[in-house]
Amino acid sequence: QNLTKLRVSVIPVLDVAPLHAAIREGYFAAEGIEIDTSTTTGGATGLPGLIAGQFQVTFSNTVSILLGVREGLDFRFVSGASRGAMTPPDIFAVMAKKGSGIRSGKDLEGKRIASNTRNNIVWLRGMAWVEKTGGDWHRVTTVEVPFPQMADALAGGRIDAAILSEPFVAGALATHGDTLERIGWPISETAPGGTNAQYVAMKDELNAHGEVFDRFGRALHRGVDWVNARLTDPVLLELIAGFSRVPIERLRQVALPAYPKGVTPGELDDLLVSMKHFGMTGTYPATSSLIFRTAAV
Amino acid sequence: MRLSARPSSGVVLVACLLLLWEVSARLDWMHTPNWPPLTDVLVALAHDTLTGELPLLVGGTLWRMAAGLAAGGAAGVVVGMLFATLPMTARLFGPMVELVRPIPIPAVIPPLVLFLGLDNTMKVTVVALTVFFPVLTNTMQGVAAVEADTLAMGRTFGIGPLRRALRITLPAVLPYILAGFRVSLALALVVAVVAEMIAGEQGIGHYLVMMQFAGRAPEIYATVLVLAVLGYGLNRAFLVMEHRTIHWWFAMGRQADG
Amino acid sequence: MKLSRIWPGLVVLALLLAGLEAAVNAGLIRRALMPAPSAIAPVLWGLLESGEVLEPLFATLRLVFAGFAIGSVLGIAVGLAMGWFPAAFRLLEPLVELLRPIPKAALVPALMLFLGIGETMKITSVSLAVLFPVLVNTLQGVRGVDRVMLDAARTHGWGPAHTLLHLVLPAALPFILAGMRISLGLALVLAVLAEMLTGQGGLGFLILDMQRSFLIRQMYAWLVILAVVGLALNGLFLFVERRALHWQPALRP
Amino acid sequence: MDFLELNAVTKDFPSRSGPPARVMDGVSLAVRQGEFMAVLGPSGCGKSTLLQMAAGLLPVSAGEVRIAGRRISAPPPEAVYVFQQYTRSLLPWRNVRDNVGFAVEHRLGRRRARDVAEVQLGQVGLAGFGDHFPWQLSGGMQQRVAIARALAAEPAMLLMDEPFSAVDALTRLDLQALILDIWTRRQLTVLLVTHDVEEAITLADRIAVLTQRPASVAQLLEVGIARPRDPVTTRELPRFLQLRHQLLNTLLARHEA
Amino acid sequence: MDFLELNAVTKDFPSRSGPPARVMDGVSLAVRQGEFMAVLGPSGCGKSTLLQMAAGLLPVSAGEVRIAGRRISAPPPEAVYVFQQYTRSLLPWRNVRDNVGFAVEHRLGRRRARDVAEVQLGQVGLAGFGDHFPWQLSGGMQQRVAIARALAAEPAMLLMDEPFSAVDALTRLDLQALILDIWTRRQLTVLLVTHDVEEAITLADRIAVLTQRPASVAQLLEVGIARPRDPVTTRELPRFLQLRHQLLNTLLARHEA
Ligand SMILES: Nc1ncnc2c1ncn2[C@@H]1O[C@H](COP(=O)(O)OP(=O)(O)OP(=O)(O)O)[C@@H](O)[C@H]1O
Ligand SMILES: Nc1ncnc2c1ncn2[C@@H]1O[C@H](COP(=O)(O)OP(=O)(O)OP(=O)(O)O)[C@@H](O)[C@H]1O
Ligand SMILES: [Mg+2]
Ligand SMILES: [Mg+2]
Repeated sequence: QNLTKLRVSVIPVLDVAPLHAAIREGYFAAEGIEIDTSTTTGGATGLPGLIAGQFQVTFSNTVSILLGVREGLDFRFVSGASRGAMTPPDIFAVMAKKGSGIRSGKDLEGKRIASNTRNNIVWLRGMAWVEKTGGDWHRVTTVEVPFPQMADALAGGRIDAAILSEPFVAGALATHGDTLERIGWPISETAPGGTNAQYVAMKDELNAHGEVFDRFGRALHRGVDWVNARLTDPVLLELIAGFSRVPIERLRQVALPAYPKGVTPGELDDLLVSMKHFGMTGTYPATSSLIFRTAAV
Repeated sequence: MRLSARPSSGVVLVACLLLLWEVSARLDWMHTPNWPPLTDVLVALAHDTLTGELPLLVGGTLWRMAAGLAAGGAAGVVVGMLFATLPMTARLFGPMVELVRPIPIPAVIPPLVLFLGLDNTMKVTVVALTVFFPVLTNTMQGVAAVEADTLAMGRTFGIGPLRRALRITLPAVLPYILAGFRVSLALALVVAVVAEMIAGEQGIGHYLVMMQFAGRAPEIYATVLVLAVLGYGLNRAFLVMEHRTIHWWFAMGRQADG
Repeated sequence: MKLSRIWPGLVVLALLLAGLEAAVNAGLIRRALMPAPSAIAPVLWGLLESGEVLEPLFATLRLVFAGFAIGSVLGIAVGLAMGWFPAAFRLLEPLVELLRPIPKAALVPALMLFLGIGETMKITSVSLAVLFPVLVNTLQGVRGVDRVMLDAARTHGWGPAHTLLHLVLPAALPFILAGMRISLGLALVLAVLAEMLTGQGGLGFLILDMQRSFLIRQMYAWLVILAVVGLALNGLFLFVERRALHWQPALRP
Repeated sequence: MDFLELNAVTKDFPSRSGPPARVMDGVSLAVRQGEFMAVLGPSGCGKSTLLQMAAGLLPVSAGEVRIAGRRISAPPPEAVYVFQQYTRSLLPWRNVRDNVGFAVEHRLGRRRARDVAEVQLGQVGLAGFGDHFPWQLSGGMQQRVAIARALAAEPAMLLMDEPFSAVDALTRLDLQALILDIWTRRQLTVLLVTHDVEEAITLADRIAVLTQRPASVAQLLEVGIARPRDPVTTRELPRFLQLRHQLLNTLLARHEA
Repeated sequence: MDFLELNAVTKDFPSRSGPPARVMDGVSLAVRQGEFMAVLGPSGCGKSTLLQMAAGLLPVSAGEVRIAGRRISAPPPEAVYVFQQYTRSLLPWRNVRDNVGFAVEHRLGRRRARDVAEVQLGQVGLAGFGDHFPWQLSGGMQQRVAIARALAAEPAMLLMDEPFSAVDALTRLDLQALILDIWTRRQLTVLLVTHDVEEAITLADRIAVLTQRPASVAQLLEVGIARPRDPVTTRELPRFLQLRHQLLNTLLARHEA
């Protein structure tokens, strides 16, 4: 049997659980597809790799994708990947030192907040939270700190607050629980159920081999079903521990995202409003034109 | 430099520092789980070595490093000989080389990813690019240092230009070339790891970043240990190889540098 | 260098740019990956003209110079000590040999832990990258000081301190400066890398940030600036080196 | 019959600024077949330049060089040049045998070159040293290797540029005896450049003295001491002392001026 | 009165494998105040080793070295060593004046060292060359700088290790005359190591000939040629030729053996 090879760029985070589930459960093989994942540790190389033809599909946060689209790159959504929850706990959290008196965006004015990078979804949600809680985001200094170093930096007083994503939130609470606390839920407080990340492919590829991506979508979505059916089941955590290398005891404390199958113009439009508000201005094409049929569910 | 067999004061110092590491971590002086005791690090190291994961990753990294070293080194020698023997080529292409030389490798990786992707091609290229410049410089320096008398000697016996280049210039320049390689060796390892850290699911660099993401401090420091030992061993092995290849150079009393 | 010597190279460079331009215009290279030089040039000019280039440039340069200065001074001091005092050599040699080959980039997480994320961490990592080549070269230079020269100092009754300062140091200077020149390049690399890892400005951060935001023309513009900075630093150092080592055979007028 | 002829040879070196520097101005000199000629002259006058032109290693600016009647412009097969610094002319990565073989291996191949080398090493008293590397030998032995290599090429003429100046005084006496011996046995033509007046008188049939730059031939003396000459006792002969006195005074006067 | 005494001096060098190598075995030698003594001996016999021990640069393994009656173990202020390799003993980053000042600047400071240097440069015929760098001078001039430096320290004794072996034959005659002149004017004690038999006879009052390794004193000859001696004409005297013959035969015989 001749399998079609697809190379997919992923990040070792909770959001890609369905992809790994679909691989492990043989859903891709059943569709005649062999998936070769390439784990990179930031979206920074995933999307360029897609443009350069290294990957057929890339998992990336929505902000980065839309920034590429703004610059004229033909990314098309082929599947949804993750969304924030409607109510806490979120997959993101704003954290501060206990007893520092910092409770809101207002308190952070003139202070330093850490984000893993600027101009991505984590930062955007963080800034939205700052504004929502009464702060002027222009007056808050963003410092780039890699996720793994955030908890130490915060506990050491080198930054005043940090926007973390899971599983680093759980990690920070586990190791620095006595000194650090969560002060905000950036998604559910500013845009409940807001979009987080998607799978994209290049328009030309989709035009040429749309049928392959149909099969890809079907298999991936069976993976989504598999995961959604086991949100409280330890086997899901074992799966995640396997590909992310995060110790399973830590994963038990982690808040999981919602795993959607599709992408809606509405969620993208909402995000675009927010992006433009926070400085990522420019002209973006109509979001509905960006959604491939496999994501239109 | 020779590591003495007897436990010198230096070995004692290293041991003391390692002990300080262990104690400071056990007593949690740093108040963080990201400063694991040495023993935990060694356990993690042993575990991932026994599962075969680390050896495989290290092998991959070394392979890429070696390929880059070979490609970049060969290019450096050829271009260096060309630049040194045909001054016009140096004048034509020298400025281009000089403009590319100072660009820090981490800065080249993003655009290179665009052209070469994330896999071996890109990483080997990045390593080759790093190796190219020191070898080039040293080769040119070496060719310039070949005594005019030595070449004239070849001419007086009626030996043609190609044979002179192969039998006189090349062996005479070899010590310089090898010195360039030795400088490059350390850089090549660093750059291979950095490239793996930035892009692609490969090698020890990727393992390092994965473990950083997963918050596994012992594995992180295990990687640092592996790299230290690897670098040390590579340098050592190269020295031995160098002494074999150009024994005459050392016998003539020239000091090994670095 | 005289203009007559470099113009052939400049012509080649111009031809290369023209070729690139043509290749991009002919669609041989994707504009999304490599914009035409003519598209980068205005961006570059804009950065220069508006003075936007200055702040990140100075941030990076400050980092490079601070790290370079600290690393060099430390490297020279330790190298002199190890070369001149056998006890210091025995004490420090194994440590140096073990620390030297560790890729400094791999130490950044540990440095972040001990030194945080600010300037201190960045300067330290740059200093570390600078330290070892300077140290090793200094050591070699000291050990390579001609025995005859040392004996000459002894027969004329020089003491150890006077000899170290007025004989060993100048004699080792060519090696020390060679090490420093290598280190200057490494300092720039590490500065850029540190900025990429904990970006808050500087050229390294900008290049990565532009790439992440798909502002490819801007990225190349900053890359060109970086290359020129590297070239200028190296040129500056060569100039200083020539002055300091005017007595060396290769540099004699 | 003249074996080597320099006819009105002029040599200019291009200089960075200004007109080319004239180092040699219309020098004519003829060395007869089988003759041993020495060249003396103040430092920097152009002795090495002259020898290199005779060896075809350096082009003349005007005039011509003839060897065996043929006008030459590249190193001719008849003549081999022996360099002053043995450390630079021997290849340190080759053992002694292969260094000597180097002279002929491009013609005969490595195997046969080695056989030739062994024979030549015997002739210079180095049989059994073939496996040594040059830097394992004393300076005098190294210079012997260089001479063996030159002889391996079976030249009709040896051009030697201060071949003994880098060895100690005793070794120099040895090598002088060796050269005299080989010259007699092989009936070579020799042109020897030297700084050492005693050496020139001890070895040569005729001595050419060059003037300060631009060089021309100031004197051409017939030595006229019977052969064989012993390096030690020859120096006690009245003719030797007279020639020595004369040459030294000429040279020292020039030197001082 | 004996100014320098070596009493039963033995020197062993540690060797990597096996027992230490004995280079010198119970050598006793005394140089009188104001005397000019030359040391001859086959290559590698230990001449430099002997001189370095006399200069306090190398410790003795057994026996003792006395200078002006004092037993020494470090370089004594009375004696200065002049090195064979002028290129290596001068500091290339200092101009000639500061190279000569080198001898005294640690005692007098740079300013006054410069004044001393100017005077000494005049004495060796290099007045006006103070601003040059060593590599801008000819070999003979460089060796003069080294001599001026040694003289600047105002030593009672000069220890010279083949100081003229690296310069050409004519320059060597110049330097020999210079040393003789300074020796006469300053009433120095000189111990000179050389390879060159002629040089030893021309310069010295007495000549010590060392044996092959392990070195001991084979002969101690009185030269007995009247002073002042001219480097050119001295060599034509019968006594010179006789001594030369005798020394060469001794050395060559040893050398051959
Ligand atoms: N390539 C060159 N360019 C310019 N001038 C040169 C060059 N080669 C030699 N000369 C000059 O030509 C002159 C003669 O040089 P040459 O080496 O022949 O002298 P020499 O008589 O052999 O001296 P020595 O006795 O010191 O060996 C010197 O004054 C030298 O400066
Ligand atoms: N540091 C050392 N270790 C071991 N052997 C040494 C050392 N220094 C010198 N020797 C040996 O001691 C012997 C005497 O050396 P020295 O340099 O004194 O000889 P020399 O008579 O000055 O020779 P030359 O005439 O060649 O200058 C030599 O055989 C040499 O190999
Ligand atoms: Mg010459
Ligand atoms: Mg000696």
